[in-house]
Amino acid sequence: MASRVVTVERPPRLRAVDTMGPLLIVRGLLVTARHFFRNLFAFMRGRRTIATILYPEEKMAWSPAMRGMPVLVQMENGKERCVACGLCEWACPVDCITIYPAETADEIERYPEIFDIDMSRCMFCGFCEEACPEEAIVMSQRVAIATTEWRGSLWHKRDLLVPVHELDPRLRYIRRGYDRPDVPTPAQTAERLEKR
Amino acid sequence: MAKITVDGTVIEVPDGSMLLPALLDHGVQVPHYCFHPKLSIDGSCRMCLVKVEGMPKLTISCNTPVRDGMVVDSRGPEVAKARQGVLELLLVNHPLDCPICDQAGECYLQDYAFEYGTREARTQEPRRKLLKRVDIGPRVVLDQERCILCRRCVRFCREISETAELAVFNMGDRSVIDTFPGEALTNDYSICTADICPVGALLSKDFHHKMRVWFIDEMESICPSCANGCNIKIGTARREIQRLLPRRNDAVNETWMCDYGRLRYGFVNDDRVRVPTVGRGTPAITATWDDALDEAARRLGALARTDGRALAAIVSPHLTNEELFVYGQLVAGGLRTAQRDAAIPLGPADDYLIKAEKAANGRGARDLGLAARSGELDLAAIRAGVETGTIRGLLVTGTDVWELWGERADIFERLETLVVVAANAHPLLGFADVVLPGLTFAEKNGTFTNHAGRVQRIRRALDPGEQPSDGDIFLALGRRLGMEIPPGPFEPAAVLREIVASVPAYRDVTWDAVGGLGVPTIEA
Amino acid sequence: MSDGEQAPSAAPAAEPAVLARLRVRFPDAIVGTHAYRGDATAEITPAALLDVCTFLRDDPGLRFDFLADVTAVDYLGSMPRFELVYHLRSIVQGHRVRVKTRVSEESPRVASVTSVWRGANWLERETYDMYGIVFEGHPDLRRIYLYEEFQGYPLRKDYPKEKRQPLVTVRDVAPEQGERTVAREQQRYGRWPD
Amino acid sequence: MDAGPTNPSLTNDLHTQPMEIQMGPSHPSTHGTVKITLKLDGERILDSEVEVGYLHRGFEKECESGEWYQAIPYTDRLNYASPMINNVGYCLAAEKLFGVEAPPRAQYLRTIASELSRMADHFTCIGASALELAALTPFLYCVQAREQIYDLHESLCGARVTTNYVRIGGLQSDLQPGFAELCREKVAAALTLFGDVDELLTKNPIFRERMEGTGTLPADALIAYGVTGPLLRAAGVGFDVRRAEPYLVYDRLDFEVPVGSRGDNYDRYLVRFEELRQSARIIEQALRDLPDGPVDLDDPRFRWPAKGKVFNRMEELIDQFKLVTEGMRPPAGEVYQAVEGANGELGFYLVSNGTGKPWKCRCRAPSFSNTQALRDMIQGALLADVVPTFDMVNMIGGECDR
Repeated sequence: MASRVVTVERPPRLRAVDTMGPLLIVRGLLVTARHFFRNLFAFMRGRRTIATILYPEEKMAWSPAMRGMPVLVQMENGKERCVACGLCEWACPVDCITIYPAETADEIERYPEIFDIDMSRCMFCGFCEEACPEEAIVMSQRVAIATTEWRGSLWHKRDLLVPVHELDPRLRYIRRGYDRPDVPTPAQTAERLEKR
Repeated sequence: MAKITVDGTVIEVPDGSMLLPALLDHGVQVPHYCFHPKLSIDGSCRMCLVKVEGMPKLTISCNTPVRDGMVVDSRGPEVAKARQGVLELLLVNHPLDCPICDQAGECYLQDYAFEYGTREARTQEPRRKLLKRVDIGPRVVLDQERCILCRRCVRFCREISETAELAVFNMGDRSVIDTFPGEALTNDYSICTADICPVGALLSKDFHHKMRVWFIDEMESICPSCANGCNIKIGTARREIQRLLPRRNDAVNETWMCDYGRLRYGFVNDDRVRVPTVGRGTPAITATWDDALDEAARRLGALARTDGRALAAIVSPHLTNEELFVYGQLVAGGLRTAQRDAAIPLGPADDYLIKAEKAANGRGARDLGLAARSGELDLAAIRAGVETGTIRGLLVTGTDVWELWGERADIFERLETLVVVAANAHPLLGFADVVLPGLTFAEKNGTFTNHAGRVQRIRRALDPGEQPSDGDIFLALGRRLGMEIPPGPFEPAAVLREIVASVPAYRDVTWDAVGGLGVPTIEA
Repeated sequence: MSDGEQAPSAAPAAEPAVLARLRVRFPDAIVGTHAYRGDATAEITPAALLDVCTFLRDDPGLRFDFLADVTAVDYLGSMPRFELVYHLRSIVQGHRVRVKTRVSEESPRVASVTSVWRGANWLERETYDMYGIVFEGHPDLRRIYLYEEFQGYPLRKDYPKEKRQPLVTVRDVAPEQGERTVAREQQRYGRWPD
Repeated sequence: MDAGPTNPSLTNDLHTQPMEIQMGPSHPSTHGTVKITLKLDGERILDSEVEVGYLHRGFEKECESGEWYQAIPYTDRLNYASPMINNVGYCLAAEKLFGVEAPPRAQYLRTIASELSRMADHFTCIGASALELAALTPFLYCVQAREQIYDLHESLCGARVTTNYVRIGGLQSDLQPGFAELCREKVAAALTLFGDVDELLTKNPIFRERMEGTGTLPADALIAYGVTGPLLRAAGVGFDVRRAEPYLVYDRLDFEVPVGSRGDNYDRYLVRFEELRQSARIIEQALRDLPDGPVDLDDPRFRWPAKGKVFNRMEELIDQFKLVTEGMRPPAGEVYQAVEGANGELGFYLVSNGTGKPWKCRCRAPSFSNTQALRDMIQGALLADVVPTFDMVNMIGGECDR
C-alpha cells in the first residue's frame, strides 16, 4: 500500500510580533494587491483574468459537453425526429416528460402529438438523451428557462423544437461516444461468441 | 404419469402430453413462439429446441411426446447456441421498429433476444422490405415486416373463430401473412390475433399508437359487457382505461374475449357524471352529496310513507352482488315496496363466448331475488303502472331502462319522482329529480355472477377519489329513510359474508377464494 | 473489490473469522450468517442484540468500536416484517461486520444500543422516525427529521410516495408538556464554575 | 417588610436566567439548513440541541420507486459540494451488488472525479468558514478556485454541480480531447489561488485565535459518535476509507493521509488543507497512469449499448429498450460499500430483491454522524466558538436528510 499516515505540521505558536496590527494589515494587503495588479495589468493587455463575467452581455463559454435543457431535434423538413417511443418519458427520474403519440401518413408512422417537458421539474440529468434511440432529444446549451408564472415552465413541442443545424456542436459531442467500443467486424463477433 | 429428468432434476408429467407444456407447467423456462396452449401444434418457430438424450439432433419440445425416463437438457450450451441461431435469423430481417411498435415492452422477440440472444448483430445487409400498415380488418392492422411467421393467428382463425380469413402466402423468405383475397379479418374475436401475436405484426387499431405498455398498470377483473363474465386485465394509465386484455380462465373464456367486450370501455373514461344534481330541466342544479341524498330520501320517503305501491325500483345488472344486496335491503326496508325488476339489455349472441344478456350480473340480480318472479310486477308491468299513473316514483340504477322502454320521454315525464343512480351522462338523466353519480366496474371492488353461476372478483383499477361507491349511496339513502344501518362505509367483503349467510347457492363463496379464477355457485 | 461470489446461503465453512467467533460465543442467538459479496453478516435474535453488540465492541479480538450505520429494511409481506441492520467497523483492526435482527410489525421493539455506541442516538432516532421502530432504553426517542404531528412512517413500504399530510397549523401543547415547559423556564442554573 | 440581604427572593432576582436562543435554520453561518438551539449563561454554552431535517428530500423513497440507474442523479444532491464522490459511491455499491467491475480506464477516471470533488468540497468548507469568521477575501479566492474545479466537472460530464457522471458499469462519457492538459492547468490554478488563501489565513492571528483550541473532542469520543473524515483525522486517528479499504485504484497510488495532533478546529483546517494538496497529487498520478481502453463495461445486461449500434442494429436496439424500461436486474442480496467522502465515510447499503428496482437504497451520510457530535464539541464553550466548530463539522443538509 502506497498510502501513509502523516501528521500535519502546525505552525509555531503565535508570538507577540504576529499579533501586531500594522504588520498583519500589510501582509494581507500584499496578497490582495498582488491580485489587484495582476488583474489590472491583464486587463490593460486585453486578457481578463477575473472570474466574473458581465452577464447577460457576456455569456459564459460552455464546454461542448455542457448539458442545458433538453430540446427536440427538428429535421430539415421542419418535422421532429421524435417518434414518440416513450423511452425518455420512462427514463426520466422526475417524470417531467409527457408524450401523447399519434399516427401520421408519413413513412415513419408515429409522431408525438403532444410532447411536453415540465422544466420546473427537469433536473438536466441527461437520461432522456441517453435513452433516446433516435437521437431526437438532446441536451442543448440553453439554460434560460426562468418564467414569471408556472405555466411558462411547461414547454410544449413547438417551443422545444430546435433546427438540427443549431444543435450541431452537441450532436458532434454525443456522436463521439456512439461507437463505443468499436463496432466489431463479423469475424470478431464470431470469435467473441465462440469464447462465450 | 411419466418420470422425466430435466436439467438434472426429476419431474413427473402426465403421460401422453407434449414435452413443452409439461416443462412450462413445472416452471422450466423454455422460449417458444408458435406454441400456444389453446391452439394446435405447428412447430414452425424452432425456438423451443431442447436436447433429448438418445436423439441425434436437438428436437422441438412442443411436438415431442414425453416418455418415461426421458432425459432432457433445456439450457445447455448446445441448446443455447441453437436458440441464438434461431433468434439471429429472426432478427436478420426484423425492422428497426421498436420505437414505433406498440408491442415493444411486451414483445416476445425483445424478451427472448434479451435473454437468449447473441446480443450482437453481425449483419450489414439491407433488410427485407414488405408491406407495412396493411389494413386487413376493421379492428386489426398488419405489419408484414415484423411478422416472424409463427402462424398463431392463422391457426386461431381456423380453430377458434372458425372463419379462416388468414393464411401464409408465398414461400421461403417471401412468405407473408395476409388475408385471402377479397376477405377481411372481420370475425367477432379478431383482436385476439393481436393478443397472441408474439411480436408487433398484428395490432389492435384501438390501441394503436396510444400508450406505451410499460406505463400501463394492469388489474385483474371481469368483462362487464355480457353475461359470460370473461376474465380480463384492465390496463390503466394516466387515470384512464387504455385497453382490456383477456386473462386465462379455462372454465370461462380459455384465453379469449370478443371484440365487442374488449372495445367497450370508453364509458369509464368519457361522459362521466361526477357531481350530484337536483331538479329537472337543463342544466340541472348541481348539489352537494348531502343535499342530493337528502332530497332523494325526502322524495322517495314521502311516497313510501303514503303508499308503498306508488314506488318501484329498477335494478341495474351492472352492479356487483354486494351492491345488489344492499340495494335489495334498501328497496325492501327503505322504500318498502316489492315492485322491482332488473333491466337487462339484450343483444346478439353466438355459441361461444358472446351471450345475449349484455350485462355482467343479471344472474346475480336473479340469484339475490331482485328480478321479478312470477306473480310480481316485472319490468313491463312497472312500465304499465307508470303509464297508468299507479306508480308515481321510481328509483332507477343504471340507464338501460331508457332503451328497454323504447326511449320514450313521455313515460318518464309522467313520474312524480325519479331518482337515478348512473355513472354516465344519458338522456334519462334529463327527467330525473335527483341524479346520484355512480361508479363503473373499473372503480370498485366486488363480485359478479356470470351466466353459468360462477362468482368472480372485480377489482378497483382506477381510483375514484372522493366519490362514494354505489354501495355507499344505497347505505346513505337507507339511513335517511329510517333503516337501521350501523355507521361505516360500504365494505364489499363484509357484505359478501352476509350474502353467503343468506343465499344458499352462495354458501361456498368466500372473498379470498373468489379472488383467483372464481367460484361456481351451487345449483339448487 | 468483490471477491465474494457466493450466494447468500454459502456454506458456513467459508465464513469469516468474525462470524465464526460469534457463532462460538453465542450459539443460540445466531439465526444465520452469510458473506455475500464479501460482507460478513450475522443475523441474530432481537433478544440477544445488546449482548452481542457489547461483545463485539469489547472483545479484544474484534474491537468493533465504530458504529457506521443503523437502519431498517421493510420486508413487507414476509414475517417478521422489519429487519434492523447495524453496520460495524473496527477502526483499530480494520474489519467490518453487519449485524441484523428481525422484529415483527405488531411489536416493532428492540433494545437500544446507545449504551454501547453513543453515535447510535441519532441513527436510532432516524430509524424510529422513518420506520416506527421503538428502541427500548433510548434516552431521547423522538422524531428527528419530521415534525411530531407527521402521520405514519414514510419509509415503510406501505406508505405511498405521493401521500399528503394534513396541514399542521398551531402546535397544540399538551397540558403536561406545557407544564414541563413552564418548569423548565423557572429552573435556576448556577454559575459556570470558572 | 424586613428585606435583609439573605432574602432568597432578592438573590433570585439578581441571578440571571440562562437564555435560550436559536441559531438557524436561516442563520448566515449555518450553511445548510440546520437549527441549533443554544442555552446560554452569558457567553457560555450550557447545553445545545442540534436539529436537522429541514430539507426533506425523500432520497431513499425516490430511489426505491425508480430503476437502479435512476437513483444516480439523486445521489448528486446528497453532498452537493462533492457530487462525484456520491456518484462513485452509489455506482460502486451497485456494481458490487451486480458482481461486475468497470474497466480500468473508468476506475482511473472515477478516481480523478472523486478527488476533484473532494477538492471542491474542501474549497467550499474552508472558504465558507473564513467567510463566517468575517474574512471575505479568502472566500472569494476559494470560490474562484472551486470554479476551476467545476470547469473540469463540466468538461467531464457537462454539468458543474449536478454531475450525474458515473454509471453502473462505466461512465456517462469518455474524456474530451485535451482534458489532461486542462486538468493540470486548472488544478494548478486552483492551488495557486489556494496559496493566497494560505497566506491570508493560516498564520493570521485572528483566524488562529478563533480556531485554535476550540471544538476539541478526544478521538475515542469521536469514534463512539461515528465521526469520520477530516474531523477524526484531525484528532490523530489515521482512518481513511481510501486506505483502510482501498477501492477504485487508490491502492495503486501514492498519497498521504494527513492527521492532526490536537484535534481542534485549527487541526481540522490544516488537515483539509493538506488533503487538498494530496488530492492534487492523486489527480496528477491518475492522469499519468490513465490507461487507454473503453470506459464502459461491454455487457448489455448492465450498461446501455453504444448509441451508434442502437440506431441500425436490431439486437442492440432491443437491449436499449429492455435496459431502459426494465432496468438491469441484479441478483437478490445486500451489499454495503463505503467510499471516503469529503467529510468521512460515505456508505451505500443496497438491498435487492432481484428486480429492476432497488428494494432499499440507504446512504450512510458522514455529515449526519459528524453533526451529532457537535453538541459535545461546543458544550461549555463560548458562543463565538459555535461558528468555527460548525464550519469545520461542515454539515451538508443534502446528505443529512432523507
